[in-house]
Amino acid sequence: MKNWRDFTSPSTCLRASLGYVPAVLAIALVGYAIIAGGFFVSLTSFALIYAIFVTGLNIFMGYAGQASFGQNAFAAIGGYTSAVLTTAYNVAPVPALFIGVVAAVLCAVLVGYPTLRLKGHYLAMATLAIGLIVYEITVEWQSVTNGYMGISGIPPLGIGSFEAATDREQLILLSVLVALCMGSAWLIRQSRFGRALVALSGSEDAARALGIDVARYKLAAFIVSAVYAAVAGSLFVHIVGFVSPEVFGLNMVILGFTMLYVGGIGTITGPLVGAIVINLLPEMIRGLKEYQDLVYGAALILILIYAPGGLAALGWSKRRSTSPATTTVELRGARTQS
Amino acid sequence: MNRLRVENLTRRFDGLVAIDDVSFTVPIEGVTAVIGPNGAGKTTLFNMISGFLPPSEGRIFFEDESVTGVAPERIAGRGLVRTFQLVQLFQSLTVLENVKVGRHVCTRAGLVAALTRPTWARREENETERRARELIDFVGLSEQSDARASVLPYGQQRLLEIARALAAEPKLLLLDEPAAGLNHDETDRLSRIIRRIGEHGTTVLLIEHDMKLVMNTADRLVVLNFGRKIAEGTPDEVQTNPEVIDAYLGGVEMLHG
Amino acid sequence: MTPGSGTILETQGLSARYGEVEALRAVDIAVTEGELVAVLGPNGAGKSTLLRSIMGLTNARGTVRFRGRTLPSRDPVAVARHGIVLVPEGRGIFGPMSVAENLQLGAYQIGGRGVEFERRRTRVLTLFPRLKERLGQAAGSMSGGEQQMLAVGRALMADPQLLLLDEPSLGLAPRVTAEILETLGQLNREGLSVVLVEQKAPLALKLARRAYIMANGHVTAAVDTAEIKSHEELARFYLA
Amino acid sequence: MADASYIGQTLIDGLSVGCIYGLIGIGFCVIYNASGIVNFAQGAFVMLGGMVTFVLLNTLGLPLVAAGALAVIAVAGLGVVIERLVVRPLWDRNATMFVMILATLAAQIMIERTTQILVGDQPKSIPLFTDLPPIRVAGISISYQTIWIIAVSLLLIGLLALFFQKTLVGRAMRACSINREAAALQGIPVSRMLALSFALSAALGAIGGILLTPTQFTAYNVGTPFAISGFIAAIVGGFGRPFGAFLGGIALGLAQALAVFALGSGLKNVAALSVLLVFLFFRPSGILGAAK
Repeated sequence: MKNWRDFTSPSTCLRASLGYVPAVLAIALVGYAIIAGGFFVSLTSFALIYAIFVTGLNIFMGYAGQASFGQNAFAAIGGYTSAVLTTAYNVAPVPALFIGVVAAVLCAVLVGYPTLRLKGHYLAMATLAIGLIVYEITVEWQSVTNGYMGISGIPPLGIGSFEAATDREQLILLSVLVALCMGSAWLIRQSRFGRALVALSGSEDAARALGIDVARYKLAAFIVSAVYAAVAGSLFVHIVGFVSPEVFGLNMVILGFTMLYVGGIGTITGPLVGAIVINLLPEMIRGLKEYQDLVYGAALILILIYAPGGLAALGWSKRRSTSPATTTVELRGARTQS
Repeated sequence: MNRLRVENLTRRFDGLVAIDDVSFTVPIEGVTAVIGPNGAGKTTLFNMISGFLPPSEGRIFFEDESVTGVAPERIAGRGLVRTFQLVQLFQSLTVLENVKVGRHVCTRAGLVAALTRPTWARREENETERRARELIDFVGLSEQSDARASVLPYGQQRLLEIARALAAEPKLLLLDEPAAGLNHDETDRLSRIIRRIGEHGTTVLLIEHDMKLVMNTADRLVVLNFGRKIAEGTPDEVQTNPEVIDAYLGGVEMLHG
Repeated sequence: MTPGSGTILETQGLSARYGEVEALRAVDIAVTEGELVAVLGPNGAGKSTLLRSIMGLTNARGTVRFRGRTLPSRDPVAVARHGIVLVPEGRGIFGPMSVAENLQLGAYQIGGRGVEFERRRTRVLTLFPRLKERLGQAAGSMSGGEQQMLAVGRALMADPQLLLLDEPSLGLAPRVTAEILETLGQLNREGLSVVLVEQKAPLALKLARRAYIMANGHVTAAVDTAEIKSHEELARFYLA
Repeated sequence: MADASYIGQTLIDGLSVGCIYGLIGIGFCVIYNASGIVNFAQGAFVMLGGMVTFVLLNTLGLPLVAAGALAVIAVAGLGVVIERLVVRPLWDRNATMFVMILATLAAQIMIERTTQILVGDQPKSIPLFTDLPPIRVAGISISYQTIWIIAVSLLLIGLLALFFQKTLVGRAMRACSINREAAALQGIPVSRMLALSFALSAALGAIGGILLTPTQFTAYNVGTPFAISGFIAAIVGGFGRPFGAFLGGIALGLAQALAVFALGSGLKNVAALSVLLVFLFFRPSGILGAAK
């Protein structure tokens, strides 16, 4: 994370260190939940699952600068594959998870390949559509998904004879997985691959001029984000033991974006911080739960308007120059310079 | 052999001819500049050479191989790298990372290597880092190497963009108005850097308005006006060419006549 | 031909930047009522930015006063409603729309109809008879010169107090340019105040009595055009 | 067993729902042309058209015509509110398209939830405009509502064509879509045009919703599928071409009807997505080619 920041002045250095505070607090909270157990555990479990989901979104959006509004589809594919395979076909959770991931990847290729070479709103709408389609399939394909009733009796996660049956074991397992997922995201960000993603989000033209196959890298990032979403979906059904179409609705997407913006888009720990804040807040404030989607929708809009870099970036990240004049000159440059 | 050969290149936009039957060659040695008044078609020419715009007619040869209609990223892979008129840095990357991205075509680690970090990939990354730091030194940005590109003053952004392009070890470097927006000192410095790039075996082709820079750095000039080539030659030859002066100032006969 | 006594337009400390590039650095100019002033200078000198900043199309700092009143910044619609019209570089005509529609939109502020509208339209079609033959044609299908005439004609439909022109000669053959500038001279003689930005100085110098020379975002000189006699003197500004 | 009249029936149904998709698609184009924004809250307007009409009918006991007209006005007003509160601030700061889409999507979710909280999540319906038995032509039964849908859609298309071709404001909106800066330089109030485009497209969506609700139903969450269908219609028609979008809507409606005919009704949105992907793959510029 260090080289993301500008360390030229002591004050930015101090503020950058302060940037670690939420992450440290988040990790401390997870630790506390593991030790204390009880009420915090299920809450923290959801937060951790969302952290994985949002980390995937972050790779596609925070790094590559693209947006997918259908990540819930991949979560649903992962979740339902796990649910169906483990309950109806007695497949073990881990292979089921892998099959779900493969299905999500295939779906991502099918949607991403034609749309990622086109202008952004095609991708946006195609991804939104895929979220809806998968939702409809989960409702309509009753013989497999049991429609609105959903599937229950999904076994807890386990490898071989070990089963993470207690809350605490599950939480420890999730913590390890979150660490793995975030570690992978960090490795990606530090690599040639990750740099190419951030580069194309900065300027597609410049990236192409330096030999980066932009369409291919976007597709790769889309697939990676789908993998994360599928893993999150699969973990979710194992932790809860139940799945229904509503679990992976459109509000999951909005929630994911809100977490990403609250935690800090493009950062490694942002998804974890955002997921924990957004999951804990409704529990802290009485009555918020019912209006949750409303509040988060409004919060997201306000953040987009007033803190486009995300709440975490408030105050210490230099904004990209998006002043009107810059855009004007770019327009003019495109049109009249020759 | 020459580095670049452009044959009868033409580009039309909705009936408007931006580049009209232009041919020229860029030799392997030295710095060649394309000059011409506003609207002469210089950037259109660059966009075609670098693959961002398909020509309507004509062909482009890079080291005697046709690159007409080849995608920009493939052209870059062959060793032809460009910069942009309005600096196009990767704003959220650091100075060092920007230059590292420039090494893209010289390296091959992908997603799997990123996650598994095999020895060869680590070695490759170390080499990338070393080369990137060298180039940052070369353009004099060592002190800012960990700063985000977006916080650099404009002059330094220009230099960074050039360092990033050099990281790809190009055989031919296309610079689109490198001095635009620079002050006199910065222009002087840039001109020295361009000379040194040219002396180190990289062919340089640049578009420029700043006459001072062109006269100081270019070995050869190609002059465009209304999309046509009206002159080419050494700076001295071109400077005294009446047609060139005319192109820059407009209808002289109207002043006198 | 005598210019009016008052100042119609005045800029003070007008500066603008595009990101990190300083395109306009503390520019002061003044235009007298009824005057035609040229702004000259090489490419990238900041001429277009000056006009755009006057219109409020940039994030410029500094003040622009129109007949003593400070114009709003960053609100081109409001500036246009003061009676200042810019014919932008590249003309900005509405290509897919007909010539007649383009002209009508120029008179948007008076509702695009009525006696006054007809009067203005007749005047524009008299000034540019070539447009009359092409009223129903898509504007984008006309030649560059005709498009430029339409752009000026459309600006005149707003009955401007002050006309700003950005490189009307760009991409045009000399004869067409001469025709357009001729009309411009006529309008100016009828009392219209004009600021003309040109890279091709001789054209502008023929019309203007006064010129500002710009380079690198600054006004480097304000000259009486009568003083620039030779080609060589001019060349100094450009190729030096 | 399927016979010719059954296919004919299917096509008529596809045509009528296609008209609605077309109206929504036009809504997308109108906003896109005025601002370059793709408004994902479009589906909420469709849902609200039916929903507000339902509420006005049942709480105030207004006649259908009055309730419908008020609903259209209210939804158009909401369109302007979204433009002012959500889109304009982002537009002023030159936000990226993704941010714009995300914000309008968040607005859509907020509208949905508010509706859910206010009227519950049970499906609602409004009475047929003309409650008479369907007309039978050559074995095909055509309901009066189908006739209403097609007739009103065609009327709206005609009015829109007149508006954009003949009125000064309509021409000014076209001018804004061609070159916003040049329009501003002529003193055309571009920001008001943006608000107007939201009002217009919200009204179109609402009318579509009102027309369709008697034959189907409306609930807080019906908007998004309609938005997607409308968007597909816009793409098939060549994004930014309002009348292309209408044709695209009809094409999509027919394709969907045939898919339902062949595969069963559960998969009609799957069919729509397939149409989208096929178009994106083979002809992203639409049937007629993209605008500009």
